Amino acid sequence: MRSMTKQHHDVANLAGVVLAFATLAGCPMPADYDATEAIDFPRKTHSLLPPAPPAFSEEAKGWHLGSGMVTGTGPEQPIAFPHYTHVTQNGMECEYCHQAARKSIHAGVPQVSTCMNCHTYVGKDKPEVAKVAEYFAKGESIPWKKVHDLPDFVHFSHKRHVRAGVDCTECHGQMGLQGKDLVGWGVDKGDKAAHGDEHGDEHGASHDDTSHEPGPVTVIRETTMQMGWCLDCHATHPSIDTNYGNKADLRRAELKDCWTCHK
Amino acid sequence: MSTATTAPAGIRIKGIYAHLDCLLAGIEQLKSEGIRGFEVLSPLPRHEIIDAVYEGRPSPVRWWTMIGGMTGINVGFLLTSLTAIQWPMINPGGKPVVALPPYAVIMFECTILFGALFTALGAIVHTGLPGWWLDSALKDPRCNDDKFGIVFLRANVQDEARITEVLRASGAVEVTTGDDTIYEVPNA
Amino acid sequence: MQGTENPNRPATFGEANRDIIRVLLKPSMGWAALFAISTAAMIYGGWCWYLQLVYGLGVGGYNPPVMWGIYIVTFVFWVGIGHAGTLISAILFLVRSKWRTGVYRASEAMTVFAVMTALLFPVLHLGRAWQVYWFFPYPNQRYLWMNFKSPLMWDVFAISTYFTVSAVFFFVGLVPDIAVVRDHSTGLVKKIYGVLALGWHGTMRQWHHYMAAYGFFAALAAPLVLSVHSVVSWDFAMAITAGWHSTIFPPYFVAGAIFSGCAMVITLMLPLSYAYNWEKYLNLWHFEQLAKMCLLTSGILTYAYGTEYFVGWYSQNPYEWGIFYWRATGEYAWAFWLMVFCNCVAPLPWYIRSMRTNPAVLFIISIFVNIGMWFERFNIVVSSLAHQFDPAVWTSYWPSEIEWGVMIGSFGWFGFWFLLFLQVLPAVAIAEIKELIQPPTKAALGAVEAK
Amino acid sequence: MTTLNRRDFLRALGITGSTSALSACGLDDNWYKTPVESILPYVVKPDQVTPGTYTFFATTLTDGPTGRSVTARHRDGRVTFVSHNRFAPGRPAIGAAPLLELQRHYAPDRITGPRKGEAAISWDDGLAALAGAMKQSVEAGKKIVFLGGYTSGAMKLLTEQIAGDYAVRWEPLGYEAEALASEQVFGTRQLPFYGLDKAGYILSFGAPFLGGWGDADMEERYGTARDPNVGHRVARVAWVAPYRDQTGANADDWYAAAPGTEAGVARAIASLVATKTGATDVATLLGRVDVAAAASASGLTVADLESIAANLVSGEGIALPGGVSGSVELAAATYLINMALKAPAERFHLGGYSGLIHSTDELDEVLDLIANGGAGVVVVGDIDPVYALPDAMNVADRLSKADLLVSVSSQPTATQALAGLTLPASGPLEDWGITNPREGLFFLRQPAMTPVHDTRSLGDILLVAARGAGLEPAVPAGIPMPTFAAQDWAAYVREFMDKVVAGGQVGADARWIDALQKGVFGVPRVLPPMLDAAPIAWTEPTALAGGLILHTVAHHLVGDGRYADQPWAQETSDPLSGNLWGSWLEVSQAWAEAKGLVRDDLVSVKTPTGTVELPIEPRPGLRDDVAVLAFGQGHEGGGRYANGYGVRASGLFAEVASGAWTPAVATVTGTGGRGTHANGGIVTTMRSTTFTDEDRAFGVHVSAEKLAAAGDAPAHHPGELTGIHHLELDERLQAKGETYENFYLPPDHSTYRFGMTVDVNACTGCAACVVACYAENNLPVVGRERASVGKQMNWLRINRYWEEAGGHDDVKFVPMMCQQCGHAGCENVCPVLATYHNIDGLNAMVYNRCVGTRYCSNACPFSVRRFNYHTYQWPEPFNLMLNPDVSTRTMGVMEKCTFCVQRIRQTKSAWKDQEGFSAVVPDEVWQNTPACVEACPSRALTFGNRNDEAAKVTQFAKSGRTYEPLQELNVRSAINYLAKANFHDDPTAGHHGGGHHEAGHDEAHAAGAAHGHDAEGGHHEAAGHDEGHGKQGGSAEAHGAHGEAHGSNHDEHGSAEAGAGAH
Repeated sequence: MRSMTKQHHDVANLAGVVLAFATLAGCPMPADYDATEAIDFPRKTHSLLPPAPPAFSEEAKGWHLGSGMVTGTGPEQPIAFPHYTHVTQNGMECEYCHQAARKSIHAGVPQVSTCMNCHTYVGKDKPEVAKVAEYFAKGESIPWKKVHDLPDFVHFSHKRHVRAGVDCTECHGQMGLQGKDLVGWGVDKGDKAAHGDEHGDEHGASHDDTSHEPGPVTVIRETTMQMGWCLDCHATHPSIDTNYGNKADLRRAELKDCWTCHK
Repeated sequence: MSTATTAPAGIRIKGIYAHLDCLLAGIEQLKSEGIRGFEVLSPLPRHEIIDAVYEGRPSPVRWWTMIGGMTGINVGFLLTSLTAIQWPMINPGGKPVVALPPYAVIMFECTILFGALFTALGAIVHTGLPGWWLDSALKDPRCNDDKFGIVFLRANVQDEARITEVLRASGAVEVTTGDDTIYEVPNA
Repeated sequence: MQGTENPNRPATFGEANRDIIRVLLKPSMGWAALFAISTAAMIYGGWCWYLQLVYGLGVGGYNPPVMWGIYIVTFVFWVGIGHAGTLISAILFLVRSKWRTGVYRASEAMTVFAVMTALLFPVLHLGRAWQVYWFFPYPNQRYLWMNFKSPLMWDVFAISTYFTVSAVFFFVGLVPDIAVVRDHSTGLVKKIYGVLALGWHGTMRQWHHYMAAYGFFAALAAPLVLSVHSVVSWDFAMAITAGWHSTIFPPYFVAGAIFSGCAMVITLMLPLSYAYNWEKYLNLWHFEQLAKMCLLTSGILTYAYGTEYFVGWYSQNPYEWGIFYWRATGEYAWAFWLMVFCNCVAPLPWYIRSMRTNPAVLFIISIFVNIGMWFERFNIVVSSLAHQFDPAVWTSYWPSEIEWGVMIGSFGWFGFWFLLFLQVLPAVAIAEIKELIQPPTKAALGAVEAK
Repeated sequence: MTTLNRRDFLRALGITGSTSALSACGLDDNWYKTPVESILPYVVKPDQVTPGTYTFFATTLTDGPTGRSVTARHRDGRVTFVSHNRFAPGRPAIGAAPLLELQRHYAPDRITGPRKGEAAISWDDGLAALAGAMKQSVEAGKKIVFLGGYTSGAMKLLTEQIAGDYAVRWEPLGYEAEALASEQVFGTRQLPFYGLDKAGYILSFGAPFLGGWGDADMEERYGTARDPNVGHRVARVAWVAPYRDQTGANADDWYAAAPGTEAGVARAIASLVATKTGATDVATLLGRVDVAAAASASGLTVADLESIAANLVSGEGIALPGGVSGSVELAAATYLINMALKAPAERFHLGGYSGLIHSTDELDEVLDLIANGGAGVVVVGDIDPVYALPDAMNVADRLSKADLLVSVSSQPTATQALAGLTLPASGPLEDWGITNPREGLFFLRQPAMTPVHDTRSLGDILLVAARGAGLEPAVPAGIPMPTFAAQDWAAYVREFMDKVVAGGQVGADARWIDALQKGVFGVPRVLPPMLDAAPIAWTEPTALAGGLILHTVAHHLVGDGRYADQPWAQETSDPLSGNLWGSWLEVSQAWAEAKGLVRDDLVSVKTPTGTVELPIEPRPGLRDDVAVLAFGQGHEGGGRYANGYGVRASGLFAEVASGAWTPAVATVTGTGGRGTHANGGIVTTMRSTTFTDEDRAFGVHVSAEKLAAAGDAPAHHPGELTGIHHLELDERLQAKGETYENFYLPPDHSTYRFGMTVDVNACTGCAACVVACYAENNLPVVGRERASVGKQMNWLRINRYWEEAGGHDDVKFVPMMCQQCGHAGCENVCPVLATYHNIDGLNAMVYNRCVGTRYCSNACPFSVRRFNYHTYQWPEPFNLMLNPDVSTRTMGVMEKCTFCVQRIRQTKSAWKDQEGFSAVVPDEVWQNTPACVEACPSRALTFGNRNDEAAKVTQFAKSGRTYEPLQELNVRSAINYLAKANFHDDPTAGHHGGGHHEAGHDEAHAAGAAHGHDAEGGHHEAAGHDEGHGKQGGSAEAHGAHGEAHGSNHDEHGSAEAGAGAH
């Protein structure tokens, strides 16, 4: 043992290599874990790498950086709807269109017939309004894109906030000023470029198809809508005192309960 | 380690010893002659040498340890308490928001961690490590092997003879002056 | 008792230098073979863990209520192993024990690598290992922090502190020795060691503060050693699970850790001493002291086992007594009796001097102790959970091949680092060995010449 | 491979502040980028629908005797839960079957459209083919045959109009023995109604009345009878059968009559009772009865029979017939017992299900007709005779002889596989209908959602076909009734209501709207029974012998096989054995010991007609010469969850004789192999160990001695066989958590401390709560492979503890879920605060914060936490059934019972809208909040706010039987259990003097606020009952408020996309 001979070295070395290969050969393979019950009891594997957004397809436009991550931008919408015209110029109330805001967890994107309440008569000549009319005539939904896409484990309720007296603008910003530059979209096609459409740039640049024109970004995110942002006023909002009076302290504590949003 | 006799421009003197008692004798003799400003090289920490050179003065590293430990215990307390106070309703297991017994563990660990890290920092500061820029006269591999050394980096020129004499007299096996040889370890 | 001095020492400082350094950077075929095995095991473990990450923890043998298995068993095992090094280097330093010198460097390395291995497991065993950064206090936009009341969080702090402190302590001890290696090497190797040695040249200024700092490290590390395994034991003792919830756990775990650690030192150093021909530095005198250490802690463990049973019986608490009774008679009785044999009975021959100075016996018993201590943790973790309070959910657990694979991988990971250490760093503390050598003096020389 | 740009990279590292929202996104798996989702608004929104809120529809799920009116919870186009309809009779509980029916609705293997053979065709073609075949059949003078399960109301009429006498209503484990016996004894083929709630002594000869037998409210009436908080007494249950099933396990007394002798025993008891009560008419019908011979043949003693008879008479008893293997003779004898008892009509009358019940012999005749070429078109409904009937009956061969075999089942079955034409009918949630589950009572069925697949209403199929074929109604149009001229099935149903049920057009619209809102109309009629029988030819009892006597019983949830494709039914543990996903042979422990076999050993079961191999389950509660095999498993032509699990029991039996599955004599031998029946490691039998469950106080049992010592021995209370009221709290259980010294202050619950009581005495082990939990909380089903090692995900489990007491093996069913501890073991140990104690006293679990250390599970003394080992997915369209208010969990996350926090928050939110922000929700509104409480038919579970002194849950928790499992751990659990009391005739009861009990009695009554109704009225008889029900009604009103709140203003729901793949 004191001084290993050359022979001993070889034997040990060989044994080591053999053992190493033997263990690797005996490895459980993914198939062992994948095959069982794939149809009856499907499972999803965890991806260690970020899922690759489809890079060179039409679908690529559909991928954006997660909601609440990037403010000042938003997805492209099928119709260049300007909040500015409706809210600021014509003085419409938010809840005229988003009529479920006081009743449901969703504020509600208006049914197409709500648009047609006015647009049967107003602005029929505008190309974007004509699109609305076309959807209505065909009986199809307008495929609006979600601007604020919270993670699935966040259970947010519009109703509770609206009824507590939180103003729409506190979270959504000055919606009435958004879409000012969209007024007249499509009338003089190509003159008006979408503003600040970041992912459009990202993916659009790599497109083979150079004919892709960025669609209208009608609504941008003005706030991050991240957890910390919510918490910033969840326990301090003045409406708590108004609504709860002498129970306000208790309510403030309650509002920091994780189960308020995560169930 | 005072440098009373050190002049702005000095001369290097280096004595190499093979024997510990000779080295100690040399140090004592130098000190008794009032010659200071030398550095001693040793391959091992011998308390006799440290005591001879530092004359019982303790290392200030201990202050670093104490400050580190005190920082740690406070960091431990503040970290646990302030983060808990931020969520006053989230009090698991019926414990109060700031519960000292469980936090004591964190405080203890932080004390040790900060104490150790501060000690390491203090040691580095006081030893002047990393010592890559040390004078080449101090970089004598023999003194990491089995020799001891007394090195004057900038001895007074008029003291040269006296120092050399003392070194030789105390039993140095080699005394060099103005030497800046790079030594290699024998039998490397 | 063979005396308080190593009977077989090198004669001069220079001899010590060369003896220790000569083995560095000269991989033998045997070393290469071991290294290959370790690396293969490490890769295999990594592969198994990858499968677990992708498919989920269901690839393990868990079933409620047994939600911890051999990952935690092996975790505690490695933390325990990690205790001997710091114990030997810090506590024995403080009590000026001389036999620590030969073994402390390698056992400290063992400590650092064992803790590195142990640190893997809290991550490895997570259901969502990719979220492990939530364990650490860092400011974040969610205003979320961790639960400092959780024993697991204490664990995070204790073990990362322990790792940091032992790693720093290890490195500090190494600096003068790396300087020696630097001096004995050339070229690029010299440069690398030169950087690692931090420009150490053995000046008194360096030694003075170094020794002060080293003392403080030892003083800080000593309570840390005792606290870390106490904290690990609280992982169990703080949960109200029967068989875990016991005040005896901290001393019991610390004793067990020292026991297993010292046995592991024997297991690792004994072959090393022969392979590197280091009779002068690591010899039976050292191993005898380690064996005595094991005997002491084995006695403590045996007492702790007895106490657990006595308290279980005396309390007539149906859960406590139920679990202890079942542990010794139920499905895992074999593991229990294996543990009792390995930890309480197997070391007994060491009471005979010839047994604790016989290399073969030392080695074999140390292996037994290692196995026994792994099974002790297995008994604590698995059997307590398998028979929890509610008899309707009593179940059994056996690890899956994935779990075995990850455990083998952890041994490979440890072996990888330890073998690497043996090749690149001096495995015996040269500077401290020199302290034990009678320093060369003129007086002694004169006396010899006078004869 | 895509390249990471800088931002992605930062995101991957999770080091920028803005990444944090998604860094918590392990749950939805969209780590780094999310696809843009669309919001599709309505073009024109229906008035009553607001996206994101609930709408409730009153409808009916099952037909036949078990027909049950429910409210379907609809949101965003899909039904995700069904609850009891509060306008229907019965206590507000739902049971398991309607929930299984809900899952059946979304079954992934449902037939998605019409088919000819295997080929998909259009509805027009399919209906034309059916109409053509009918026309041909009529022209050829052949019969049109309709084979279906028990149907009443409008569908019964329509099928009769089409097929006349050849509309056969038959079910494999049906009620034909009871119906035939009724014909024999009462002269009419009508099922009796058993008023268990009016009985003090319930004697069953094997009828599993707690396992789905009888009408839908049976278990609720039993719950009333057993609930000391409702009635003035607690009914005692006796069980005369060779084995105890789930129902039998709940019995206080078990008389293990030898197989084949039950009828003799029943007749002997009838004669003893008739002698006592002087019922000479019954005595005449019984003929000469040799009680001693009957007793000796059955292995019982004469004293046993006399004791039963005495209890029946003194305890206002009721007798129930046999189960699956009960013969007509046995059923007739039990009717005679009830007649001899002269039971008042509300306890026993003939107002049960009056729809026609055909016997297997009659089905056999029709099959013969088909085999002989006499049938042109055979339409098979939702029954599967090919699977369910013994092979010897050649059902498949005979059915194939029909000119056209049409299946209208939308579930794949063995019979459907033979069909030349498959026209899948819509499920009950998609359809119209009127059923008549009890004499005089009608339930309306209305669509609660649009059909999931391309299916059509069965009524529409038949109407279109009948019109196409130009059929004349086969029922004489003497009375007003709807005809084939009805515009569609909905119109037919409306017409049926106006013409047949209500008999006129007066106020029709208002009536219709009322029915749509309430789902219920008519009132149950009481038909006092009159003996109308020719002398009966009784057979003398002889015990079956010659091997193990194999009995079959309905599988506890799969039933007769109809729910075999429902994973909830398969994955919910069997109440007695804990087994799931398959079949097992239940044998006695002594038999297994004698054969040297242990649990899971494979045996081969050989009967004259077949052989199967399956694992055994030795358990208490079986005679040594009896083996039991559950019906309903072993499908071949069913869906993916039915095929290949277990064995088909019907293959082992010879012909079904006179309506009963006569036990078969089987030779059972061990094969030496080991099987698995996926018991998940569940321990069933806890007897004769040093450390029983009784020591551990999970299932606590109040012994007869304790009852006697409490002055409550049956002997002291004439007319009352049990006496649970006066029970003093067991001193071992008296130490409440609050009395312990605490290092820390108790948690502060300012407004609510939600809690529950679980009455172990009431729990029957039916597992409805488990199924409801699966439905409400999106629990994944993991399948046999993983469930067999205990990896199923049920948040709520039912522990069963066998214990020997007074010479009997008694079982205690103890539902165990998260105890919402005040000082929880799990909360301390979570390193990332994913679980904590919230202000309402709930043990919160935040899934998206969990990292999966599983430490909480280890630290939970109740072992109720469940871990997501994988990211389970739901095969389409199961995903539509997911509750959007509850996050679906992904791999590596711990989960557990939350007392349905989503419902709690909805209730709070609704109350805020109604009463103002600071209003405290009252107890009545809370009572039905968690899904398990809503489902529990026997009302073992009570939920409420324990901070409210007046709340039911607080009062119940102060009962003399209260205990907290593991309360010495001082975890301050929010759930109190109420101990089980088994009422045996205690041999020691006679030793107790009667002196002290009176005082205790009165005191208990005075102090007994917990015994709500008692405190008011002392002992009352039926009148007191009514009063009690009035009270109940009062709280039902409050439920109404609650329900309204549910209906109109719901909030705190998750976003619609919360359920994975909800869209």
